[in-house]
Amino acid sequence: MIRVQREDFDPAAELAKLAAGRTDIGGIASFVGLVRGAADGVRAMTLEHYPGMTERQLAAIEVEARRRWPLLEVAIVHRHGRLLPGERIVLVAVAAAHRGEAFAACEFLTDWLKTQAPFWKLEEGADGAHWIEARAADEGRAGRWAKRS
Amino acid sequence: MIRVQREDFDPAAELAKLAAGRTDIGGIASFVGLVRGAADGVRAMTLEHYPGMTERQLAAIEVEARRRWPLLEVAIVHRHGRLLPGERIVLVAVAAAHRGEAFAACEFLTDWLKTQAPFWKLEEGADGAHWIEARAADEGRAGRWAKRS
Amino acid sequence: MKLLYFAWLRSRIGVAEEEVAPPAEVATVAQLIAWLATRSPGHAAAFANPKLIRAAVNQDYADVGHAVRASDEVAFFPPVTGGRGP
Amino acid sequence: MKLLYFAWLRSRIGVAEEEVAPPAEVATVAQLIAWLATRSPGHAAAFANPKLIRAAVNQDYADVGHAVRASDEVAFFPPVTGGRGP
Repeated sequence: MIRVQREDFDPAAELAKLAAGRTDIGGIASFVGLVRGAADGVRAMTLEHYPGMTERQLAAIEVEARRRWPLLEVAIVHRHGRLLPGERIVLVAVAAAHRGEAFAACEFLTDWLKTQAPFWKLEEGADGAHWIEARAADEGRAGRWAKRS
Repeated sequence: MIRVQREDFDPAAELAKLAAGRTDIGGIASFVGLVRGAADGVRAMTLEHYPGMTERQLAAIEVEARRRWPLLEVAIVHRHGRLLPGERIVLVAVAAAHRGEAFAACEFLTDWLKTQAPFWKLEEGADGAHWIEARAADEGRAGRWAKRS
Repeated sequence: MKLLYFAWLRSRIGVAEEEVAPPAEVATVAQLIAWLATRSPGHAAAFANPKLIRAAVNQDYADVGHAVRASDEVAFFPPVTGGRGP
Repeated sequence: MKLLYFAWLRSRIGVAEEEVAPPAEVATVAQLIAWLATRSPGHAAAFANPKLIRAAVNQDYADVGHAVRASDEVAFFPPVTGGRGP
């Protein structure tokens, strides 16, 4: 299940849907990304995306994750638009029979979302608004996965 | 926050408590372990634990995780007693400024819970009830972490 | 050809999308970038440093050697930056 | 000395805990196991294979060479198996 939306989402409802009525799930690994504020002086950020391409790339990433690990369910919800510190940005949840697969696939999908999905961030700080550049650390994390394939 | 209890828990409420009123959290990685049934023929399982020692060991594991990674919040809830397929067993949730730390600490804590915490499983299957033995795979995962320290 | 611009490329060019009809010799992403840079001062500013720009052709990432045709949807944007921070 | 038994050790011995007063020469976990095995057929069955047994002294894991004293809480159990499966 993949959704890109402006509205907030309820992680509990998404996790409940993932496991509803099943008894073959051994574990659900999930990640919720939030807007950090305070220490960074960030007042708000606006996530711009490429409608159509975003969904297309996310679907491809899910296919790749399912090719690498035996997954039972995958849920990805990503927001766009203007977000305040403390607000949720993204949910990645993976259900599998065994915890190792759930953890690995969840981290893989999260890394790809952060480095490959067509989103751009405009941050509003004390010194005005500016577009965030890609981080070397993120590119390193993405490379880690590429090498493993 | 560490709790060992017979009652079910609400992952959503636990995650909400973790992030309440904060804007310094970049990501929350979490794991929910469930009782698998069906394919294994498991009808129910009873988790026995060592009251007092369980809480003591979990507290030590949390201290160790915080020593290894800069974590903002940690929540561990583990159930004991008789559980049916599909029921929740355990929640591990870790909030950190960055996703890599949250994922690593969450997986570390989950592995330790599965391999070092004083719980024993009595499974009720088609052929009666029997105590589950420790799995070589689990011991391998725990060894992975020990080598890294 | 339908063009889409995102993030600071959109800000500099001043529009989020436009329809263009490049001359026949514009056959690759690199040639399209060179041609677009001549269209206005905003385009020139946006495409001044092609190393900072990524492209997609028909919603798939494409390198500068990728072919472009009149019927394509071509997008230009900075390297992606995903969800913030974590 | 307070003794606790878990999982199949409890089933075989028939009680979850008991108070014992071992003789003075019982100074380690290994010696306590050997002495307990003589107490009843259930104890003998439970402690037949010490390799399958883990121990804790005062709620910390302890190896067979660990000292035991009259005031200790000593627990015996199989290797832990955590939450099922995942």
